[in-house]
Amino acid sequence: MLDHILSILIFFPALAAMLGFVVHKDSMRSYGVAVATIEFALSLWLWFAFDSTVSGMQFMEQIALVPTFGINYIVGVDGISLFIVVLASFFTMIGIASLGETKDIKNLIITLLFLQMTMAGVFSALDAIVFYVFWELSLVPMLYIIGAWGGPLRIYASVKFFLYTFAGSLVMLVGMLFMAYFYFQATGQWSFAILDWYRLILPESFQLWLFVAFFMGFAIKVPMFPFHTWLPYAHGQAPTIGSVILAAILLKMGTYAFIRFSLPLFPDASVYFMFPIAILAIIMIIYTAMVAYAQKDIKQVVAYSSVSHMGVIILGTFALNVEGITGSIFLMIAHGVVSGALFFLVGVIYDRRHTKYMSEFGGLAHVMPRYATIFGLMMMASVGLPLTINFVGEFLSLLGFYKQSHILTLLAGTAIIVGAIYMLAAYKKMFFGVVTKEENKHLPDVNKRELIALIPLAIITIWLGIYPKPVLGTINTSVESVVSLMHEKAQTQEAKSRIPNIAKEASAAKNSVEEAH
Amino acid sequence: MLSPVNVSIESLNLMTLVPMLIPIVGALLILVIDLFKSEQDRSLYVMLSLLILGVDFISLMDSASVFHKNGTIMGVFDVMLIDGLAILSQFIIVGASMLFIPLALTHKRFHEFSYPEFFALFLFMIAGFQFMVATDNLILIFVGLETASLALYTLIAMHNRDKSFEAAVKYFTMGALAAGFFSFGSMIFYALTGSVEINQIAEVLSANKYADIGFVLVGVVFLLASFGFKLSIVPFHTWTPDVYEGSSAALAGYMSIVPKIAAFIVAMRIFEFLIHSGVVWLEVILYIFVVMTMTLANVWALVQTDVKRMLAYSSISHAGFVMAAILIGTTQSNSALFLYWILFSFTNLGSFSMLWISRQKNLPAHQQSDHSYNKFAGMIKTAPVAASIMALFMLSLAGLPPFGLFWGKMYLVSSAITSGYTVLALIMVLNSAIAGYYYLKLIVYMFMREPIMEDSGHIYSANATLPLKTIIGIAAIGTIFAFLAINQLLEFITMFVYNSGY
Amino acid sequence: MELFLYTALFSPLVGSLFAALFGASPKTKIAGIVPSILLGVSFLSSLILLVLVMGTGLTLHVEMMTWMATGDLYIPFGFVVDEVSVTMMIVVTLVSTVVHVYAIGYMDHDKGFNRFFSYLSAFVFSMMILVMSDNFAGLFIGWEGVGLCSWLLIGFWYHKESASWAANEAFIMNRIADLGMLIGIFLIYWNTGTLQYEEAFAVMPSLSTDILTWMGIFLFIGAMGKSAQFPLHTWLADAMEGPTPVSALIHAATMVTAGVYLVVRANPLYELIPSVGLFIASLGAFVALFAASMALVNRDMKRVIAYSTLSQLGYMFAAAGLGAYWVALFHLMAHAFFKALLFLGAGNVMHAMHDELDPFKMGGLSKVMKGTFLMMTIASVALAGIFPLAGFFSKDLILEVAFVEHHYIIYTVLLFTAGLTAFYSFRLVALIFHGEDRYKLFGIHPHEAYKFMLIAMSPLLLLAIIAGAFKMSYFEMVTNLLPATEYHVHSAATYWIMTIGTQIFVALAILYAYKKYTRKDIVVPDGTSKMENSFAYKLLINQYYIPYFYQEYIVKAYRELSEVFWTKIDQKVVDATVDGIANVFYQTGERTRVMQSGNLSTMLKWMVAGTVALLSLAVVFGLAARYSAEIKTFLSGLGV
Amino acid sequence: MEIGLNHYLVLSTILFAIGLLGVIRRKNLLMLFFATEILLNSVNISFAAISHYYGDLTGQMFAFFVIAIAASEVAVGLGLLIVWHKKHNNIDLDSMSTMRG
Repeated sequence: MLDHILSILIFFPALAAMLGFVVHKDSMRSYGVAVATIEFALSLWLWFAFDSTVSGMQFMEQIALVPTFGINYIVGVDGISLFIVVLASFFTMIGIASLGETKDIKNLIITLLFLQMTMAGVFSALDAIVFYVFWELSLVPMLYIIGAWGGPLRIYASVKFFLYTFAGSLVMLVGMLFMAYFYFQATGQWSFAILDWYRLILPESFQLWLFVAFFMGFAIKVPMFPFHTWLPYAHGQAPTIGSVILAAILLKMGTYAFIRFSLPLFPDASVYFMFPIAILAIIMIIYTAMVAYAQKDIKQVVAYSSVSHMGVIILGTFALNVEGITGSIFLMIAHGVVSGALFFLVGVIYDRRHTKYMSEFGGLAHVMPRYATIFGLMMMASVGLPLTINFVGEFLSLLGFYKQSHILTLLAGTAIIVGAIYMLAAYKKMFFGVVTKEENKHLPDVNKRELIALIPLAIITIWLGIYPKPVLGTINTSVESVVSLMHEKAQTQEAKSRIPNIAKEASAAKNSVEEAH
Repeated sequence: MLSPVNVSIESLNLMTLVPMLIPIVGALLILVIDLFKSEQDRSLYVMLSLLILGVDFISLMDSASVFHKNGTIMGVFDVMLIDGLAILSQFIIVGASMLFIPLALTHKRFHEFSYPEFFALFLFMIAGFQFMVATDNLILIFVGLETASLALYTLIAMHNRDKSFEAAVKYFTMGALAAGFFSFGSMIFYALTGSVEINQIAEVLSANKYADIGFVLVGVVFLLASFGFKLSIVPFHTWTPDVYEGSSAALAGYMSIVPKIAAFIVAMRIFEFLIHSGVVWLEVILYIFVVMTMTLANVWALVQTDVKRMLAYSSISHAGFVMAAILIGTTQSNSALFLYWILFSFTNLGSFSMLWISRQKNLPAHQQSDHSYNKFAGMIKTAPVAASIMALFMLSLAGLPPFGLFWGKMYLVSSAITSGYTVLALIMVLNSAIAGYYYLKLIVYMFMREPIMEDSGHIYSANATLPLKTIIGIAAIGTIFAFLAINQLLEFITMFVYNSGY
Repeated sequence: MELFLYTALFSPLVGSLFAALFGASPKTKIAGIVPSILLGVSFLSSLILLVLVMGTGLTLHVEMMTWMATGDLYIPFGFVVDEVSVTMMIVVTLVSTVVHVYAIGYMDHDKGFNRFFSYLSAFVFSMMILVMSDNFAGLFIGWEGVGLCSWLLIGFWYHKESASWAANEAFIMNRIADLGMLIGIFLIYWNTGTLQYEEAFAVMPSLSTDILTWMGIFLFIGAMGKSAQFPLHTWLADAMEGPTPVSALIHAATMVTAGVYLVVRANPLYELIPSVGLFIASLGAFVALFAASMALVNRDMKRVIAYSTLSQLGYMFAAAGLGAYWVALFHLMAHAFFKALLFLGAGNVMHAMHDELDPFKMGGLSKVMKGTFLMMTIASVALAGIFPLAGFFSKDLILEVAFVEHHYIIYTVLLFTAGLTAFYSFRLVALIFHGEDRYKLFGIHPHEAYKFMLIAMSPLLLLAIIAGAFKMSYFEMVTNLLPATEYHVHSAATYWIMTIGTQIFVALAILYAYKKYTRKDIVVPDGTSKMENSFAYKLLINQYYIPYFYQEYIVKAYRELSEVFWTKIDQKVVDATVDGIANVFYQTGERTRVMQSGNLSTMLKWMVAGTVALLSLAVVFGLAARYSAEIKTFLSGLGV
Repeated sequence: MEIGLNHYLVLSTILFAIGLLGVIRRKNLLMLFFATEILLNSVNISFAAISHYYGDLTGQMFAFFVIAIAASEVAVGLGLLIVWHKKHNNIDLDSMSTMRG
């Protein structure tokens, strides 16, 4: 069974969703929870069965799909994707478990299970087309969730989200087809298998174009600066669960894809575009942080804040050294946990007051102390306080990029300032001061159902903040292989110099890992 | 004293005619039955024609295997030409027709189906199309084309509503004009080369190095115009939306598939040799046509308020998309054309049938047209399964993986890339991004709006019967599980296309 | 031994968590007592460690577990107990124990009692991490941790707008500095390949000076934030919004001295870059004077003390900058004692006066609160640096250092500041405890604080008096680690002249303060008197208009800019572009759909038009092909 | 003067043009059909001429087919026309524009 665990992880929820149509409305919630829990258990099993000393792909499966055109169903995980897969199933679980009273909850849960399938698929696909299939497919459930359970502007938001991402990824598709064509020219046979592509060394000029093509798809998904405007709408309108999954997992697709595709496939192009992208990332960090500061709506604050954090992730990715990339992957998980939790928290207050305007609140710390505490914790995590999960990621990402550019890192580092500014301001508006509004005087504190979601997240936030090694070590091994691959594939002198030669570093890291044991 | 014409019956090799003769005979049979005992129930005719088409399909398989063994066959004084294209396209034609026929067994009674003539004409039309694709003789192409078209006009008109008459007249008149263009164009080629066989024309032209290219171009222009009409290339497309709207949804769906594939084959035969023999002008013009058709049709589809009209425009844009294959003109692109069209026929027929089963006898007060978007508002609440299936077809049309059309799109775009039309490839994908909007619009109405009137639910299947549901089921399955069949299809198609030298 | 280390480190955490258990529940004494006891334990184990270190001279170094390890980076949770850190540990645990006990009384009537203690102990824990960590990353953990706790504690009375505002200000200003520190850490990592103190310092001498300079500068920027050095000083005064014990512990004794600790800790680095050292010293001297000047006129008791803290920090930096690290550390320690004492005394006064802070509204309190009077007076004397109290030894030493190192400007500035210090501290004492009982006008009936609070303060009192005695033994100990530079003025004559001169100068300042502020006719200033309208006064009372400047030109600007970014750029430009592109297509559709007029003859016209267009193109092309040769010649004729 | 192939071609082209003009200009359905007839038959002329010029019968065959098809077209067309006339008792093109957009 372990040989097919990935396929099971991918298709079990889909199957369950199909059967879900038959389940009666009232027992749907329990059904959903049960399924999601099994899924999560499976993913945990995957984690435990995963050999963290091996850098390559594990649990590989291969089924011919369109062999004449080189399309095969190939899945597998390495340290880079493993944790996001686990995180996805985890969020699906707590997401369903903590669902509030919503209209036609049955459809919602079925949709969530389908979404879970696509997420598992994206992060374990090792064939470009299969990856693309899941990548696109993930849009549909999200579209439905936003559009059917969203706020007043939901239709505009959902359609915008769909079309924007769709357009971007179609350009990416062209890039993929081109890539396959190059492979065809080089080897005489078609293949969309990523691992095959890794072996391909392209002339720089091609790399640049292909990089741009892929970039369009990824950047819109992340979303990077000029392409980010769909996100606030999507988050602003989506129901709580929607925003949670969107922020926690779906956004990570973009950054993950950068590491899975852009870096190893186009090392020279990555180096070539490193600074432009870094500058974009910095704009994301500062600009969106300031925009977040100007928001009136707490959910928008969190939405923009996640754009800002994605900036740091991008920066870490394009540090092109082990520290940076490892950091950015870790930050993906961290940001998933924290922003997910923050959206949950926003949902909590929204359920009670049906407004998200901060001016409506104030003095909540007095009325809902537990809520205030958890919110404070998550806020501090998002601000990147040491010993919280976010800090590890941000520290490593910035540390990594510092190798490439001092001044840019200094600019990017302002993340810790601007981040603090909007978060503290928002927290102050909502929780401090005296309770002014009458309806706020007797708000109930967080209830059990909500704690189901929040407590585990809080625990993870602290635990991985203090002891990130189990995750970090696993990521590290895979990242090292990626970086060394990039180094040996790089052709231009600059690329060679920019991308560290792991050979020595690897040994050093090994030692350090040993010491760590 | 006339010397006896001595032509061995073998050399005629009449086998090539069989696939066309079957439907003709069938049509006559139906008429004869009616002659003896009229007022039969339509189900009889439906099943008969289904049988006939089945037989036709089998005979096609036979000729396919023959072709597989010993390549292209000429017959009947080299008028018939049974090559891969012919066989593949006939498969599509007959297959699509078989999917179409059961749609006549609707719940509501539409009186066109109570006439046996309807089915007779239908079969004649099929024969016409088969002739059209199975020859490279302009005369026969012309005859086939007209037979089919005339039958089609009548079929449209038989729907017997004001709009359908209007549609028929429009289609007819423009068709007549197109026929004029075709004949004029072929006249010019005849004048230039003294032959009406495409391959001979090609030989002669290349023999004299396209000396008077100007006249060739004039000829090309007229042929382009007439086929532009058939393929609804902008600006010859104007009939399409009206005719689709006027005719019954089922027939509209049929029209969006079968006549076009026939026209595509002919276009391939005529234009590709020209392009390959370096008529840059044609290449440029086709490029412009492809881009214009894709984009403008999409743009117009954006603003439609009636689903059927929207689908009409969308099928225009799809046609433009596939035109690219002819422009590119490599084996891969031509196989892509067939792959695309097979998948398209499933999806599109499916979506039109969805409209067909939701067809009421007469227009409710609150609707301005048969299939306005509003009609589908909140469908997920009232008829979830139907809504899901409809959404499935829409997604497939939008080219969302892993549903059918995605693979066609992907392969076609890939062919564009492999032969260096990168910009074209980009335009193509961006167009499918635009197209996403109007397909999404329907999904939005179905899934995210509140129902307009509560009683609804049954209206979406007002016209449904078991056969119709079966057809839709087949279409849906074909759309979902396409990815399992792609490989075999691709191998099959590529082999046929390649062996017939395209 | 490690046992003591871990007890010292973690018992505050335990205390904090214990108090947190009662976080939501109503006030219980236990939530205050247990943490205090645990802190006592922590203090004792620190004491034991001190004895160990002093006795054996060996240092304790443990590594608890890995924190981060990736690539070459390897950061453990490592803790070191050496001469420097043990000093800090003693200071921290002692003062915080005292403050805890004191706070049990002080926070008696507060609803957030339990919460308060959990925060306070958490602070102590972070502070312990800060001082005990054996690497920069660990230091940074503590660094941010104390930042967080100070945010929590300044904003403890969150219902007060001013409090939560001050809290955020403090946090954000510290963040600005922390960025500098972070960059410093990056620099160290990429140049030395490690963040462990020893290894990093071991490599440093081999590095180029300008890299080292950058390291020094960035690290010091971090220090500036925590120690509220100019220009990041404004938060400290505002931080007085927090409860007084907090001010005593965090904003006088411990956290604000973290910056000094950092500089001392990084002495091997600063040894290599004297230029930066000099800069630090000069800035320190400047801040000393600058802060003292603001303390002169301020009418908020706690703010006055805060400014004096600031000014004393200036002294410490001056010393550290001049390479007299052990002196800085010594002053840090002494200052912690008497300043905490001062603050706690002020706390008593506040209690007595029902949170009245304006000394002009007090006067004559010495009658009702003798204990507090005594303690505050002694603390002030110590602060003023009168022989033989703690302040004398530490502060005089700094003056000597400046003199011996031939930085006469710094010396003069510091000397002058010493005078000011004496003046403002006794201005305070005089106004509070002597003169008329002005408080009567406001119908307040002051009372002495609880006995146990005074008892709790007594250890500080004692140390404030005798701390100076430990000077030599301390020197012996700490110089195992720090550069052992004895500062002796060469000729005994000059030495005595200097010392005595200083003493006299200070004494005069005190007398003047007394004379000026014990007069009978002191009234609550109402902004009418000539002095209050003088430019200098306005300048000082408004803190040189620096907060005003920040508010107007940075905070406001930032807010407005974000507003613009959102409403103008994000919505009107970026998003509008996206929607615009979509709309272009849609509008094209709307415009051109008329082409589909539905009229048959129009359709026919379109068809024909298309054909004609194609025809004309064809003809053009055909002609071009036909006459291509001629066209070529023609064009060549044109010289194309 | 001697009448060559080109004269025929020119003639047929002119006729074709006339037919085309008719198609564009005429608003009356019947007239429209006439115009299309002219179109088709104009082609016949040249087919006949060309086939004579080349001396093979293909062209004339084509012409015959064209005639046949033209005839059948008229049949269908008139059928439609009559139905339309029954319903609306006019055969004006402008009357048939219920579908648009």
